[in-house]
Amino acid sequence: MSAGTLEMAILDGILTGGVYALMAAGLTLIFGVLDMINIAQGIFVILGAYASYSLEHSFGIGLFEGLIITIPAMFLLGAFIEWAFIRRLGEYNRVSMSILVTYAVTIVIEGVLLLHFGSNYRSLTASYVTQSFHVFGNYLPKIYLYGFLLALASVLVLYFILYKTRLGVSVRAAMDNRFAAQLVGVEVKRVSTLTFAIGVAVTAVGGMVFGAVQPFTPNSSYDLISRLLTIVVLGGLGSVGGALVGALVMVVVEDIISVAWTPTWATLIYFAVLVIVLLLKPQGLFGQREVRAQ
Amino acid sequence: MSPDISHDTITSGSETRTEPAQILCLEKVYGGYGGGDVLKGTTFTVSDKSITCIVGPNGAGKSTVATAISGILKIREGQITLDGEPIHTLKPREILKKGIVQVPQNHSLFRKMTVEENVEFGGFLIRDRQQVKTRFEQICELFPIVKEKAKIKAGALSGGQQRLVEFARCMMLSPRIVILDEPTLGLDPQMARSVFRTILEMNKSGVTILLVEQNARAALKLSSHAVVLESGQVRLLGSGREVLENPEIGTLYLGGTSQKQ
Amino acid sequence: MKSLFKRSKQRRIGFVIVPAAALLLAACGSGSSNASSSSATSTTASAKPIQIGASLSLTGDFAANGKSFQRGYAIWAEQVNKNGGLLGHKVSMKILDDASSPTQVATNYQDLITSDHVPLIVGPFSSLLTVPAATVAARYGYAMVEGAGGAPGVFTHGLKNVFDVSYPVKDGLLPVANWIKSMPAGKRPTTAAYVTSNNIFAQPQIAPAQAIMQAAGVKTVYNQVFQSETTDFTPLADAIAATHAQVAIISTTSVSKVIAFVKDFITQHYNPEILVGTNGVNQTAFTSAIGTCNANGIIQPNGWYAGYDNTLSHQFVKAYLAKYGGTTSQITASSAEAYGVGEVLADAVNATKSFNQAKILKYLHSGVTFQTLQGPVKFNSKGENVDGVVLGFQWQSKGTKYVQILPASDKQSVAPLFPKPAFCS
Amino acid sequence: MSLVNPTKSTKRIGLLLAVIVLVAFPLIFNNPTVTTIATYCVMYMAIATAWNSFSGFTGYVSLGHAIFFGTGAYTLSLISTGLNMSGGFPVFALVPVAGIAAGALAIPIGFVALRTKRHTFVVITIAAFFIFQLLAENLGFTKGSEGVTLAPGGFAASDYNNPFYYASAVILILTVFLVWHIKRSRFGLQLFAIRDEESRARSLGVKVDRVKLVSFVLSAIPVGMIGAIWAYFIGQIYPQFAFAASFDVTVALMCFFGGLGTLAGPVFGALVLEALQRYLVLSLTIQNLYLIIYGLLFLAVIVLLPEGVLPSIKKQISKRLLPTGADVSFNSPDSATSGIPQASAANKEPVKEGKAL
Repeated sequence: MSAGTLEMAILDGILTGGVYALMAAGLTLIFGVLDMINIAQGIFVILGAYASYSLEHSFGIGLFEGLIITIPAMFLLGAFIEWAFIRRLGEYNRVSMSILVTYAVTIVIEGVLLLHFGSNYRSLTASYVTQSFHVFGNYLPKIYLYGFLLALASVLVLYFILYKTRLGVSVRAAMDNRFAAQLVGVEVKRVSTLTFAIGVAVTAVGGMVFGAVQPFTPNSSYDLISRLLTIVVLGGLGSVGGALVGALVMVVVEDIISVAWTPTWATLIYFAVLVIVLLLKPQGLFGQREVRAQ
Repeated sequence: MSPDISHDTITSGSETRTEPAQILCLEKVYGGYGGGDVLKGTTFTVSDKSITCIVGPNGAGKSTVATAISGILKIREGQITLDGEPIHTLKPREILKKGIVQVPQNHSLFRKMTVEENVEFGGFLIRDRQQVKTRFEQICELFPIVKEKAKIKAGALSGGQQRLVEFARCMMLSPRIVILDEPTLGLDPQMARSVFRTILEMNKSGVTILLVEQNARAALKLSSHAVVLESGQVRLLGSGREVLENPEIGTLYLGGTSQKQ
Repeated sequence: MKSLFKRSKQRRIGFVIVPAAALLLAACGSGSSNASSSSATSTTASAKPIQIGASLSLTGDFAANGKSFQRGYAIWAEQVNKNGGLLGHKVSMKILDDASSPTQVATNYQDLITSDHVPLIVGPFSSLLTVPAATVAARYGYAMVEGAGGAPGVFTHGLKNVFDVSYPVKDGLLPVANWIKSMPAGKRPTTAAYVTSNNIFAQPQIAPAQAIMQAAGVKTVYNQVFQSETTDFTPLADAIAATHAQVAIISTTSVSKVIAFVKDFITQHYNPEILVGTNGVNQTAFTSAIGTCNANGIIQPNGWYAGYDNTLSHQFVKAYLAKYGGTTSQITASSAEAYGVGEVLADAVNATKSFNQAKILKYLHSGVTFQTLQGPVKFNSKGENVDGVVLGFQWQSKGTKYVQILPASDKQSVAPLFPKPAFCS
Repeated sequence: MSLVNPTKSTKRIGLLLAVIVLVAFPLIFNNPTVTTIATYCVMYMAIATAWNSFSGFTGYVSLGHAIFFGTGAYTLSLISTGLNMSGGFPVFALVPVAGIAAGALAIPIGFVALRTKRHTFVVITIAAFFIFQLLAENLGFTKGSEGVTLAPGGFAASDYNNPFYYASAVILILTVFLVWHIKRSRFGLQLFAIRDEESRARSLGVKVDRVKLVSFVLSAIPVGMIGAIWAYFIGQIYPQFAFAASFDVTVALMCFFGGLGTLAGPVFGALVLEALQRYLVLSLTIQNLYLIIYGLLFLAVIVLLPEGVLPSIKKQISKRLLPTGADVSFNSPDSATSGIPQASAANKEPVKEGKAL
């Protein structure tokens, strides 16, 4: 192993981590505002990938242009699912129920995708998918860089919404204290729907980049969602910045172990790191310390 | 309104006016969480500019009344009116716009935000930023602690300080009615006295107070009116003093007969 | 108002009763089919049709290959019927879905044997499911001819009823290794990188090939096993690229992983002289993902391809295109493997003139050679196909033609592209 | 099993009937397919009951109980092959050993995982699950991805399934008995207190951490034992099947379907869903349709019967039979006996969680 390989591994990790961060950002927002675990985030990403695929293959719409259609479409789907199912969850047993509801949503979407697309691998193609930039003696794959920049832009947009708009103020209030937000006049129900919809909408972007980087089938969502969940917990539930850091830690740790030692144990080491971090800091890297009620 | 609540000529406490208007009425209200009704035909009224205290045992539905009035809990049957207009069909924020503000029992501050941000949040419904600023200045005068701790995260304040910030926040909208749910819960006696003092001041500034208080003896002394709630039904209505001196109520809820302490 | 309310409640309860009823149906349905037993040994021409049972992964992880198998079996049944059936019986396939689960595959074969009383069964897809399936079959004395259970693990359990018509998995890379060994010393590559997923199909292929190549002086510069959970293959691919190995061998069970490696090789401008993927290289998913032109020169070992010059194979290809349409390149080796399973089973039935499992088992173990579309098949005592031929295929003509190149001695093989041309983009 | 306000004697008769049906089933329906499905049903009934006794009672959703299933499976497989056991009944003697192994492993896992709060707990159990699956795939003594093959049971083909059925049935009965005891004990009360409001339970002197850990370990043991029987039944184990990612969600769905936190719910849910799923897979010709049907079924149940099937039916029936409004369901707040002031009876304030607290 040469030093250059390790540097490349870290750089790869950062670029890939950005994409995971974007998918996880939606998940962590949904968690923060709706106090639920959205198992369906993985299948939304895959759905986003299939949406880009369909536009590309049926209408010849490019990957980036297609986002103009897929983002609003995923937004509406998210709003519908929140309205139809999530809203009915009570406070009682909320965590368990949210896992079950979103799992049910997952298998329905998976079934529909399987019926329509079958179980063969698909991938998104474009000329730049197999091209790279030559910088400092290293080759940097274009799609990773584009994906990273897109993810970064999307996270910035999320930040802008969160910190510069009235909706963002409501979202942050609802994340901080749902009940209090209601007391000062925040329409928590509406904010919940919008947050869920936004959280799902970003999967259109995440799915597009995911699909361009690796092939997918309707079954691909399960590995993805377990990764995303560990990322948001590592970063601290509800923290968008935490999701960014969590994603980077995940990918970079695995990449370094893969290259410097062996890929056999890389995944295991990441999970071990996660467990150790949570042991030392149960609220995650950027989570708020839990304050015991009364 | 209903005939059984006509004996509000009794005056006591800080207010000594006669025949004040009934601004808030609950009529045969039924409702609760999930499993079943907590409120089972609750009926009473609140007089304008009064301090009305709701007492009763645990589980009687005192806090439920508070969340029902502020619209967070949707009632199943009956009606709640403000100045004769039904409000139980409205969304929480519309009720808020009508001037009914609640300070709930559990800590309701945004812990990750500063005191200043918290209080400003009280004016979330005011779209005019300038107006929020002006109102904030006024609140700072009423509640010096807001100015003192403006840049401190609300989560870092003591329990009593948090209460005062919550009061300050609820005053941002210049409310007509403030519902206080157990404002002295978990506070030491000195802090509790300070909270009661603030409540009296708020009341003097023209705000109607609906007070749910476990510390019933102290609260009743402060109150002009009292409602005794039991299993979601009104057991007794009267002035604060009447209830305080009622021998049966005293034995049951106030921990002994109503001797002067 | 009240009655409306009540009615809606009734509907809710009715909704609940449905699954309970389904359970009862399941119990009764399976129970009642006991009555219909088929006496299968009759040889009269007007005999009643028979069912041949199989469990395939039509959903779940192995679904893509499971469906290819389903097609192969279907075409075989059609061909058999065209030629008058098996011992005069028309045949039909009874295929159950095992959702890629070993629990389900066992249940399915049990159901086929004990409830449907199928006289014959054929194997499932994947080595992972073959052992549970064969264990159940063995309990009832059934032979299990199969085409996708070639991992070494399948043959080490002393099962006497498994017969794999495909070549043993561990032999997969031998033609490539032998080809490299046969090159003149000056031309022969000197360094090789191996990467494999931790899987009973992928991993066993590496060591035998590596041994041959090392003996021929090809140094191992990279050799790693990765987990199927791995999310990001770029650092591995980059590490291989950094070794500048002249031979790169990627052993996986899923096309997605070989795509990930090759894509990264392209972006890294890493052009090994020989690039081998053990699985998926022939699929359209592969060529469309990396670009047709980039596939040029990439090699995959396999037992069969649609251009294979064999009378039985031609028949199969013709029947496949007639039934499913499309082009020859869309016919997967999995479909052919399934078809081959049918051919062997039919030969055994015809030779013994019976559906008696004991006789069939004895015949399969007798060391006779069967002719299939994949070439000759002969079973050793473990059920491995000792005559199984591994062929090597390569994308040529800028990725538009998939041709046989190995073994070089075979008259059908064309000259390999060596060294592999550089990637196009 | 009378559903409505059962008296003690009807309850006993119901229980007796259930046990008789359980014991007699494979003798009456002796078709191997039916007994195979029945065996899996009994296995999942035991697993669901055990899982529910922790996750349903405490509200901590574990998605890592597959670890204990896999541990049980590997314990039996490795010991029986290590000792060159040739099948037959002696292998079943290893089932309790597998239970102990699973329970022992649950101690450190629970100790670590239960330090976190509910949402994090879910994820940490997923992480733990992957760690153990990866260990099974890569450690030498587990034989890695090659898997472990056991000696066949060697029972007669005609009733091959029966030993496995009855072994699972014994575990099921023991588990139900254990959970029934837990449910009506002080220990069970503490678990429910933790589910409803952990901080309040703590302030009332419940040793929350210890109680949760004990419950976690107890729930792991039957799962490990069933895992062992499963391994022997199926004859060969691979890491990805012994440690199956979908295991816990499947079990959670069963528990929820029947009624989370109840005793009969998980048994009922496992029975219906396991049978239904096997039936759907066997009978549906359009592939993947069963996924959609399964998913929609759940969404419908969640929307229409949010407490699960059994509690909802119970409520409906009791409402119809007792139209006076007296509430017999166990979840509803205390019913009022009006007139008499009662300071102690009604101490159940509705739980509303200020989530930021």
